[in-house]
Amino acid sequence: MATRTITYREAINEAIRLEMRRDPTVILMGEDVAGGASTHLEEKGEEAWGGDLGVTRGLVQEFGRSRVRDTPISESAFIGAAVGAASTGLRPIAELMFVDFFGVCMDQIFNQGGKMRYMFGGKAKVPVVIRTLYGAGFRAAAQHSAVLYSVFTHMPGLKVVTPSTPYNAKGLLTAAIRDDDPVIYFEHLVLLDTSGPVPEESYVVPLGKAEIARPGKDVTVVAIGRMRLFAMQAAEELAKEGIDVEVVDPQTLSPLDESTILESVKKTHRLVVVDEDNPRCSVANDIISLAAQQALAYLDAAPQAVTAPHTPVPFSPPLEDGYIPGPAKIATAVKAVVA
Amino acid sequence: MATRTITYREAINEAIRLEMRRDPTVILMGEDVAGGASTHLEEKGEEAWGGDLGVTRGLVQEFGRSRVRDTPISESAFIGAAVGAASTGLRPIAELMFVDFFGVCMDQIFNQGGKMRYMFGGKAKVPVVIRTLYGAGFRAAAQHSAVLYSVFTHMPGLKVVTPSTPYNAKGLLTAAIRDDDPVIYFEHLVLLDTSGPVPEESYVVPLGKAEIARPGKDVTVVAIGRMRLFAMQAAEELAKEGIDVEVVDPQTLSPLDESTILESVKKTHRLVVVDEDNPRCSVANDIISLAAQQALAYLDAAPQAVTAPHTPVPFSPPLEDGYIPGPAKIATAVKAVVA
Amino acid sequence: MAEITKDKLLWIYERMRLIREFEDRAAELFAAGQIPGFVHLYAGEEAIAVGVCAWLTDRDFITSTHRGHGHCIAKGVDVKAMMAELYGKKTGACKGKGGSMHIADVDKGMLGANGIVGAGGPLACGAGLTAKIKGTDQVTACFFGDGAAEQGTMHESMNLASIWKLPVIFVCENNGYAQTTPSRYHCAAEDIADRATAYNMPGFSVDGTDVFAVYEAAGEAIARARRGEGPTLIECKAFRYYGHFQGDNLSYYTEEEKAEQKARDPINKFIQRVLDRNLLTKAELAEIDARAKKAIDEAVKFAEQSPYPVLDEILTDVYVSY
Amino acid sequence: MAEITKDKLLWIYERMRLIREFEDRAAELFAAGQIPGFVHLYAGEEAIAVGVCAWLTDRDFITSTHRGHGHCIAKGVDVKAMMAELYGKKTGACKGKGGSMHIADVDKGMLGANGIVGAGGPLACGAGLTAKIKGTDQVTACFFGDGAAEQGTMHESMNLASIWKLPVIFVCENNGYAQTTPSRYHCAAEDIADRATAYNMPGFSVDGTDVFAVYEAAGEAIARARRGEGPTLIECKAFRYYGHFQGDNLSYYTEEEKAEQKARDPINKFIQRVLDRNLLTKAELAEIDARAKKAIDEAVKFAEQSPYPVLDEILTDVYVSY
Ligand SMILES: Cc1ncc(C[n+]2csc(CCOP(=O)(O)OP(=O)(O)O)c2C)c(N)n1
Ligand SMILES: Cc1ncc(C[n+]2csc(CCOP(=O)(O)OP(=O)(O)O)c2C)c(N)n1
Ligand SMILES: [Mg+2]
Ligand SMILES: [Mg+2]
Repeated sequence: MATRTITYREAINEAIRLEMRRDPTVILMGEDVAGGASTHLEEKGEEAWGGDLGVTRGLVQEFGRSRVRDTPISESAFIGAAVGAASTGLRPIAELMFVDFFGVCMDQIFNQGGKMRYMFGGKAKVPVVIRTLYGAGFRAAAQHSAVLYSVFTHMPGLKVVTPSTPYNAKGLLTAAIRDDDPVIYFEHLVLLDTSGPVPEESYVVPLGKAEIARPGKDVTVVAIGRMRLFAMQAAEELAKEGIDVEVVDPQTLSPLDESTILESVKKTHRLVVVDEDNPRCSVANDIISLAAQQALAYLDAAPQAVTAPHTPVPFSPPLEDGYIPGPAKIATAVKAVVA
Repeated sequence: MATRTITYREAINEAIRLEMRRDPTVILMGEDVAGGASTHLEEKGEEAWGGDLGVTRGLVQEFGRSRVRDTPISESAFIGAAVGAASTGLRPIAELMFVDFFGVCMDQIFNQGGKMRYMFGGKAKVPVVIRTLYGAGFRAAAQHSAVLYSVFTHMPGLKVVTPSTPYNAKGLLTAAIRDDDPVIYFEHLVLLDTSGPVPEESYVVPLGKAEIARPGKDVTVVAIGRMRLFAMQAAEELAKEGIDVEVVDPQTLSPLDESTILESVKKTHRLVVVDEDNPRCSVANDIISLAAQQALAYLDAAPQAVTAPHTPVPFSPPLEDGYIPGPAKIATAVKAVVA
Repeated sequence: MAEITKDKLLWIYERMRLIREFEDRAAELFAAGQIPGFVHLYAGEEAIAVGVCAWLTDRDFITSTHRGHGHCIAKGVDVKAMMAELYGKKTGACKGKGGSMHIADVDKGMLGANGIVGAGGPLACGAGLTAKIKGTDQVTACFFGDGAAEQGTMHESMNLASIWKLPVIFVCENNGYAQTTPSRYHCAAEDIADRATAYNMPGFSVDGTDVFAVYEAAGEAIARARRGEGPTLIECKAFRYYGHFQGDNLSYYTEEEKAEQKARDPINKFIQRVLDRNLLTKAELAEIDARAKKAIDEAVKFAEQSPYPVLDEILTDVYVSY
Repeated sequence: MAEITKDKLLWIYERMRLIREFEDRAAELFAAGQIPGFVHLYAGEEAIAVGVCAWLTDRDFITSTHRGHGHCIAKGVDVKAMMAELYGKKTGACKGKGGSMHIADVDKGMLGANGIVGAGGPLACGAGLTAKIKGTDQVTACFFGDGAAEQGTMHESMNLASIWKLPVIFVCENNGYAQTTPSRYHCAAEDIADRATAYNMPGFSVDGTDVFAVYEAAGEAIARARRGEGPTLIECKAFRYYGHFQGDNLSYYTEEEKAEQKARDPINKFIQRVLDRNLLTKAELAEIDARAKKAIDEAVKFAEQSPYPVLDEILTDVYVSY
């Protein structure tokens, strides 16, 4: 089968579609994932939205309203239901529309889904995927722009995935759906419209494996999600100045591919971590701490974290643009560590 | 006024009592904080429990049921009500019985209480204190033993306090109640029964200031909450072997007293961080990353984090004992960094 | 039906008209790319916010939703500061940091639009608790949607307000949809007002496009709250003209639905009533129309001409002190 | 009232007696320092779990609470594995990792005691969804307390189950208290069963100390669920003999309350009824008593003699693969 250029949004849709075809126990639920159950559109075999931002468009037509379920605005109930269904034989995909809403339903994710197997002495499994939008850049302000993957990474029992390209979006989601543990799958708002080559057929990008997005020898830049794109841009610019940047995309934050990161650091001797999240107790600090604990002797310069500030996301466009760690800030940090 | 020896539990109670006497806008609410509203005990001026573990005993007698409120098991509603009351003129203290329950009410804490001031352009203040029990060691199993202060530390807009002794428990709580920002005050389950000297009168231990619990020259051990006690024990043992440990207790995790920690590291050139929380995106990694970013040149050995493993808290007593980072693990880590 | 003074009638009309003007203009400006982000418009629901807030002073509180412009205007927030906020300008109600979903004006008792569905319930209980503990007669109105009625927070809040006899009124704006999901699909109850019995409080379902009906129900509920007798649930059945947010093509509305909406327009209904009964004159209404249009024109101009906040503002207002 | 076979009567008695034996013994062992942690005992509420589970097979599911021992036994979980779990032993139902608050046996359809009040509601909806999507006739019973009724999750779950017509029955165990807080203080509704109308489902309030009443109401609700007609809410009014958790001195109970509890003892009630109507003989009951005692004796011995898990077990069972 061929490889085409499609968007990150389409790649996600395709992964769900192919897995739903492959396995009848895969179901999808969330607010407006079809968009307007039981309306006049339904009679015509149409749907209103196909997800808040159209990611799940067309799935209800193919799989019907039993397997593609619009839900009330009851995140605890339906995400908990996904956990309960997972522990009794389905493989549900639940959509938490924005990760900012985790505060109304986190118990079902971290105390139930994330701990059930452990508390039951290994006698349960919870193959659930929670897809969620995150990230700044949409002028969506303080309650619709958070990152928060650090919080889920902190939680034992959960796996955390942060696709950055259409290719890994499809492959990681396929892997997540087939995985027997709870996986939180982070979809970046601003990446939805980015595009790239994606094979038509099903494939898996394995969980827990980082990707070297760009090999380089002078400095390791670990960049998560959308930050990978910014890091690549910065790397192109820096190349012109003779700085050869290696960009490492962890792809999965939990489990973290520590060895790929450490190997890169041991090769380049310099580390910058780019993380769109707030800085305290962040994945950025995790990775810097990892390098300090396990590769201190290799570090020729103090590593640097490039993150959002310790503030909520401001609405005003210039403020939001200033809030997001972008290519310029990355370049500055790289220059500081190679200086 | 005199200094007596009282427990951590009594110190907390005393801080609340003195602040409620001092300021009529301070109120207290939570499940069973009095214990059994409108029962026959009430007529007798008695109370059933005075909090799940007796921390708030006697307050309802002195201040009455208007200012000391038993609540339904509706954490979102009453913690959100505390936030709403704080933004309209009270200084509420709300009790989230165990921090493990944050998942049913986090939205009100992080999206409302923590962001209101920012979202409103500085035109609101939210002087609320959320007191919460945390920590392992009580055989309370996976859903009543979590630490989780890292999650709150991650959130902009919140302050996070982790008292470790009766003295700082009283002083930090007094400071928290008088503070104009939302403060999450972490009470360690196992520390409740520990005792120490506490002045009778009101005093403040300022937020954002670390304490050197034990000066030393060979290695800096940063230890949080109960871990301070274990670090002190380990330090005594290590002193016999000629290793002079400096124990630094951050006391407040957000804001973090970075300069005291960095100064200590610059003096000792070696760092161990002891944190009872799970390791990923932890305060331990924050502090190690801080040292790596800002004091790399001073580090003579790779810093070490001593934390709980990336697992829920097991119930079985020997497993739970093995789960908690204790003096022996701290000593091992210290020996490794001074080797 | 309660007597309404002429002044109050004029006030009601002016507020409804201001909301409609504001929203119609916001829709245009959004389409023209002037207003960034998500904008949820209140047009069609004016009678609810205005009918309730007609009983409130600046000392009373309201909590609001993602669809908050109407609540702001009804509660007296300055439309210039609001429009500047939608633009993200320094002169905005929140210095540009909040945007449409977070407009607030605590001095006016407006405790913020809210990006989290159902989040206003607990906050309203808190404002009610402040009044109760301080012994004032302030009332808090909590606006929430039919979709929000399925959020656990609203259940908890109504129960808490009832047990504690808080001076809070719960105003459910049932516009028939949560985004594109019809309320009959997300809500098991026939009428949301029926839930009041579950909380042992009075519950009413009224026509939310009839400002007189809302005014009357709210008046009783607010008086009850001021007397210390606790909360009331009022369900107001209405509709929204625009999409869930701007950009929504409304494909889920049927033609009949759209026609019905036009027929129920709250502003037209008001006009017909006051003219039929000779309560106000056409000239009086026209004067208000002109004033409202002018106010919004000025607000847009103000917003356009205002500067953006400086970059340092990213870091301020997170804490009082840190 | 539904006909009950003699076998079923014997089963019911045996389960109730086993629960009582288990709990009385757990109380002693806790007091003696043998059982660590928090233990919440079910004695006094036996009729509820048993009356409901009498209709369920191993293929059906239940979700439970912090007060879960009774649900486990009624659903057929092995008492040896349960007691060993309370001790934290390797042979426990959860290999000692869960303890009293997390006993589970997924093979028996017991989806876990739960340390989080109200958390079982969503999980029950999920189990119901599995049955619905797979097209089986499995039913899920969701047990929850009167205190849990105020948690947002229960509101959301009942609404969801109703809209989706899930085969779930909601069984509220109203023992009059959430810890020390009386239910009249934390719950605004007169009867929790009244809330059923808010979710457009049938609701019944029954005497939860009368196993026949519970059995009958549950039978109807479960049959309805199996027919695909959706959920039902059953409130069972009962009491708990022991404190909220062990260590609670019960100072909040009045003397009258304690006397009333004795008079309503569900096991005595059952005995009186079956003897009065000559449904079972004293000898049959005595035989069961002896068997139950022996089973618990053996369970304690088993627990005591079992080893603790090895330390490596801390790190296992977090994930299927990582
Ligand atoms: C907790 C939460 N869940 C989901 C959303 C996304 N969302 C925003 S508005 C909305 C629909 C709200 O419906 P309703 O309460 O009826 O208000 P309406 O938009 O009709 O005024 C949804 C699902 C959110 N903002 N918060
Ligand atoms: C979300 C949450 N809040 C609070 C608690 C603490 N807690 C445990 S049991 C309990 C009382 C529960 O009352 P009820 O639901 O009536 O059950 P009962 O104990 O009476 O059987 C409370 C408050 C908890 N475990 N979870
Ligand atoms: Mg609506
Ligand atoms: Mg109870």
